[in-house]
Amino acid sequence: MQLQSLYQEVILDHYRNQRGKGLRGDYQAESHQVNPTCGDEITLRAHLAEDKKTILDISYESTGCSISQASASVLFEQVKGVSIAEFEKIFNEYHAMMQSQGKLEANEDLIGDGVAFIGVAQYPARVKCALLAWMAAKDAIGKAAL
Amino acid sequence: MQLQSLYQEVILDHYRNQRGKGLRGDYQAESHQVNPTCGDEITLRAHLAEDKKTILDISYESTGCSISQASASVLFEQVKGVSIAEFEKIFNEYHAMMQSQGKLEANEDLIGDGVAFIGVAQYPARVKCALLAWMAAKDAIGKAAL
Amino acid sequence: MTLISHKIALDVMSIRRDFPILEVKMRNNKDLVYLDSAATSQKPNSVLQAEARFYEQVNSGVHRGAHYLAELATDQYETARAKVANFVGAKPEQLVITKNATESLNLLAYAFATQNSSLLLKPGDEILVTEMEHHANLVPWQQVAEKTGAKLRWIPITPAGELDLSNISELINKKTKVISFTHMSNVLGTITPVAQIASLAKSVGAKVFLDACQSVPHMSVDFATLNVDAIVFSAHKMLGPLGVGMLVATEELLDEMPPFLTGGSMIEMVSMDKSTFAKAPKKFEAGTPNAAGIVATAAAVDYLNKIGMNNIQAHEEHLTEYLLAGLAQMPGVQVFAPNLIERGSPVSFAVAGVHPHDVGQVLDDDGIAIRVGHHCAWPLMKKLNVTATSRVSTYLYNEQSEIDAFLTSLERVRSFFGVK
Amino acid sequence: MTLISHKIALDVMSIRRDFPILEVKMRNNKDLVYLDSAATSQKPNSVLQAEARFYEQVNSGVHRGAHYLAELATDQYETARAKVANFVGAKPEQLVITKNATESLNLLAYAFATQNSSLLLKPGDEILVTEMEHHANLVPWQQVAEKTGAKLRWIPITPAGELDLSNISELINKKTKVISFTHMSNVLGTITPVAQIASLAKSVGAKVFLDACQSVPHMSVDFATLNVDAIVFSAHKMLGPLGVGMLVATEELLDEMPPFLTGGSMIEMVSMDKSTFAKAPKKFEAGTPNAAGIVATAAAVDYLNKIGMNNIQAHEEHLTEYLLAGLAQMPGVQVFAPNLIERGSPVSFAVAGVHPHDVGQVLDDDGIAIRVGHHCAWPLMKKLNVTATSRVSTYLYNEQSEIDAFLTSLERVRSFFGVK
Ligand SMILES: Cc1ncc(COP(=O)(O)O)c(C=O)c1O
Ligand SMILES: Cc1ncc(COP(=O)(O)O)c(C=O)c1O
Repeated sequence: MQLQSLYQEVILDHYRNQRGKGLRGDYQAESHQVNPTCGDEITLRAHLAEDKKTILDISYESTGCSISQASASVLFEQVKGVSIAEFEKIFNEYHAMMQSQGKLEANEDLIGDGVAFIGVAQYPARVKCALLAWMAAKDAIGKAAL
Repeated sequence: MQLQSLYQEVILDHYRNQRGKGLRGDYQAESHQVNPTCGDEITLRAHLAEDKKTILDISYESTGCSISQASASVLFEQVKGVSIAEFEKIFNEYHAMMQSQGKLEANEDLIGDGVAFIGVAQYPARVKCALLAWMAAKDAIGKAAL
Repeated sequence: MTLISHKIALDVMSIRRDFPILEVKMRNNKDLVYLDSAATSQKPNSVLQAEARFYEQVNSGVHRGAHYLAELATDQYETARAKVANFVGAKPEQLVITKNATESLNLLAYAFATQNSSLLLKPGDEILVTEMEHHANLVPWQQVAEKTGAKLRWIPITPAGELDLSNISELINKKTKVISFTHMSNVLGTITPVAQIASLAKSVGAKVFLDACQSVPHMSVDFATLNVDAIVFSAHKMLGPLGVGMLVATEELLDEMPPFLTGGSMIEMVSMDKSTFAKAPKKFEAGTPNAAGIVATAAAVDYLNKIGMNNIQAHEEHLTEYLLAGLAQMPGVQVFAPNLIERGSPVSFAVAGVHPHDVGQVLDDDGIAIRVGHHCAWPLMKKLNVTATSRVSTYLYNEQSEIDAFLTSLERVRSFFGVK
Repeated sequence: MTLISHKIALDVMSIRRDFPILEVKMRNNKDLVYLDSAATSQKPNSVLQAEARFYEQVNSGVHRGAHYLAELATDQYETARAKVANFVGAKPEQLVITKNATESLNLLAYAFATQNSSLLLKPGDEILVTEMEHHANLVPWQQVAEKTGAKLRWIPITPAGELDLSNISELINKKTKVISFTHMSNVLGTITPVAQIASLAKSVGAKVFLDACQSVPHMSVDFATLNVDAIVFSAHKMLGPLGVGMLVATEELLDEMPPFLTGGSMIEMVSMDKSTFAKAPKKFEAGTPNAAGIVATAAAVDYLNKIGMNNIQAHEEHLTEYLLAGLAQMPGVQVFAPNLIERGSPVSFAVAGVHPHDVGQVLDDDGIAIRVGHHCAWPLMKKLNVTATSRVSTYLYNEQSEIDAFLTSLERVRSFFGVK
């Protein structure tokens, strides 16, 4: 059944228990992203180490559907504590999977629970939901690293 | 054959020998009309009697196709010397025939050789040609009678 | 589930046979239940055939050629214009053909923001819209305000989603130059009090424009008696093709408005440094027109006339009543609906604890197409305190059993996401 | 009458079977000889079917809905955009879909005449066009000049109908901000020296726009190597449907241009007093788009690609050569033609003593559709010292025997009106 492949248990779990949610005071840059088709929003903060090489924290506040909420939670789990170089790899892997129309199996070592979003990639209208937080992260981390 | 019913001999004759052509100095009002689809033009002058009730002369200069040229010539013949009230009747008769898609037989006593234009009324794209001079006359006479 | 017994005025079964898309299978081979007609309607065969026939039999340059095909094409174009104009109680000369209602609204707005226009607004002038406008009837006026220094004001809405007219005599005042508002909300189905607003507008000399995108397809609209200066609507929401919009306006207004798009067919004379323009409606129809599109729109009008606008409206009223009753029995569902007896078919709602996107996804899995999102009415969403809603909208081809299917699927939404 | 022997590159007989209108009978039951493709082309079955199939299988709100139909429709819309962009050597993001080339040109022109635009012209700036522009590429620039105080200048043409470049280094100078000119004259078939003008334009920092309405349908055009900032063309002249125009532009230009039509689908965020806008191309596609139209345009591109643009061009070159040779032998006929080896298929001429309207009428009586009039190029007519011309224009479905039929009928014109 397609619906279960879209809404995998992992996704619903992240949706119900969002990891890392809430805006925290320590950060160097913030990004605000909107999905213009549905009005969903996220504000996301990137907190880097002093050498600007490691992501100490990602904090965020968001409203949106299960997919966008869950993907923010997964993002937090995968990205907190990694280097920026590592983040690029993770981001690219996740992004490529989301653009693949569900054809590209992604590397779980890189994106963790993110692999559960492969079903979402088969629904073009929902891809934006699954990318909203990730785009915000890319933007905020990019600005913080300047 | 349809072509002959469009280009009746009377029309071709008026086209080759245009009656009353040329702009004459005596006039009270002038009208300039253009057919925006083909660029044909006419400048037409109305010369009324002092009581503003009789059309003493219609003079005109024009470039255009056989239909527009011939219709100016017929207009001159029918309208020179008549009263404005009579002109209204003639105009309305000719105009109604041209709008009838060739269905309305017009009164020859009123529009003279104008009846030959009934074939033109079957060609919507040419109706404008057959009306150009007549619209100019209506405009110029209207202004002259003010 | 039969909540209301009602004699259906339309032979929906036979209507459905005219719409080939209703046979198409959705995901999982489910039947299509199309409940998104407020976004765009489906098209009957007669409309598709009219469009194809134009290309197969008469296609050529309208209003430019003098040959036989051009004559036939021009005749079909103008006959179609007359038919569509007549459908809304207007004269052919009052109907400008555009590409969609959005272009029609921009064409109107342009007249108030361009130099050399007698309608140009100045600082201090006021433009009045409402809080429930579609972006198409809001953003162009924001642009006019920005360009001219005029002030954009709006009629607020009540919590129930009706226009709040408590302050209307202040909102419509001597500075008001334009009032542009929706005839029927595409989100809530609210029908607005046109007569009242139009007469107040006339008393202060303001121009009044009606966004009739949702009304013209679903009820009988008569421009001649509406007492407004212009209405706009789109063919694609009334069984017609994409790519055709309408602006119907009084001759006085059309005369006063400057041309918008310029180029071929809208001119009187052109020289290198100067041009003069044709009379309306041609003045506003620059370039090669979508003649096949308006001919197909006329076929849509024929279809609607054959069924009868009053029958269509009665049918939708029944479906809407049935739908509202069904939703009222559903726990955790909040309906955003005006307290009006006469209302349109769009119905917006929220399911507590489930985002509209997720609502729509489950319904979609059952072959049911509804619209989720802000419906191009973002300010209204803010007012309703949501980011988005789910919306059901019906048309002449919908059956009561489709509402049942929708309600059943909505129960699945709640169980799928485990909300009570 | 066989003046030139030539191996025809196309299987015209089989191409003709794809175009249903070519079977239609004209006045007096005559066969149709369609020689007016520069006005609008005829459409093959595959294009009509693509348009109908959209409505029968996927019709729904593009880029707005989240349900299955909307997903399919959006996918078809964007796939079609990519295909059409690719056809002219552009990227999908560089293609803005409009209703016709006229709208595309107005959209470009608007950017130079609106406040808050970084491209806004000021008094003293210069806009350069040519004396042989279609009204669509002249009147919008006149409007820009009138609104901004910029000066409209033009490249004159030689008596033979080519661009007169003798003064070009003065015409293109530091004040020149926009150069907009035709790639191929719709009246004379003249192909203009794009590379030369574009490189002069770039040297002074002017933006260069090409009206490719007549070139894109008839020859291979590659935006990537043209060295211009934008090109415009219309689907209906390239076997596609009415109601679809294209603007192809560099991303830098699109980014710099302000939105033109505003409303739904082109926004990023909207509140009552302020809106922000999406990125191009969506920024320029307000309202419900003509998705069926662009999908049908993609089918037209498929058809053209299948035949091959080079083959089409070679075929038209042959027909044009044959036509010009025939006209040269006809007493009392004056051809308005550039002295160019590479030229397009529109051929204008005059018959001494017979007005073009009358020429066209006799031809029409024989089933032959040509265009008579000013061809929306009034200033060019003045330059040629005529009020109008007669124009023949061919396309891939025309046969040599149709040129013969035309020439025979032209003899009848002369005998009918008794000119020698
Ligand atoms: C050279 C040229 N430019 C512009 C146009 C305008 O195209 P459209 O009428 O499709 O907007 C045409 C055709 O009419 C043309 O031939
Ligand atoms: C109320 C209302 N106004 C305007 C529009 C815009 O119509 P279109 O997108 O056809 O231009 C719509 C539909 O999208 C609508 O529902």
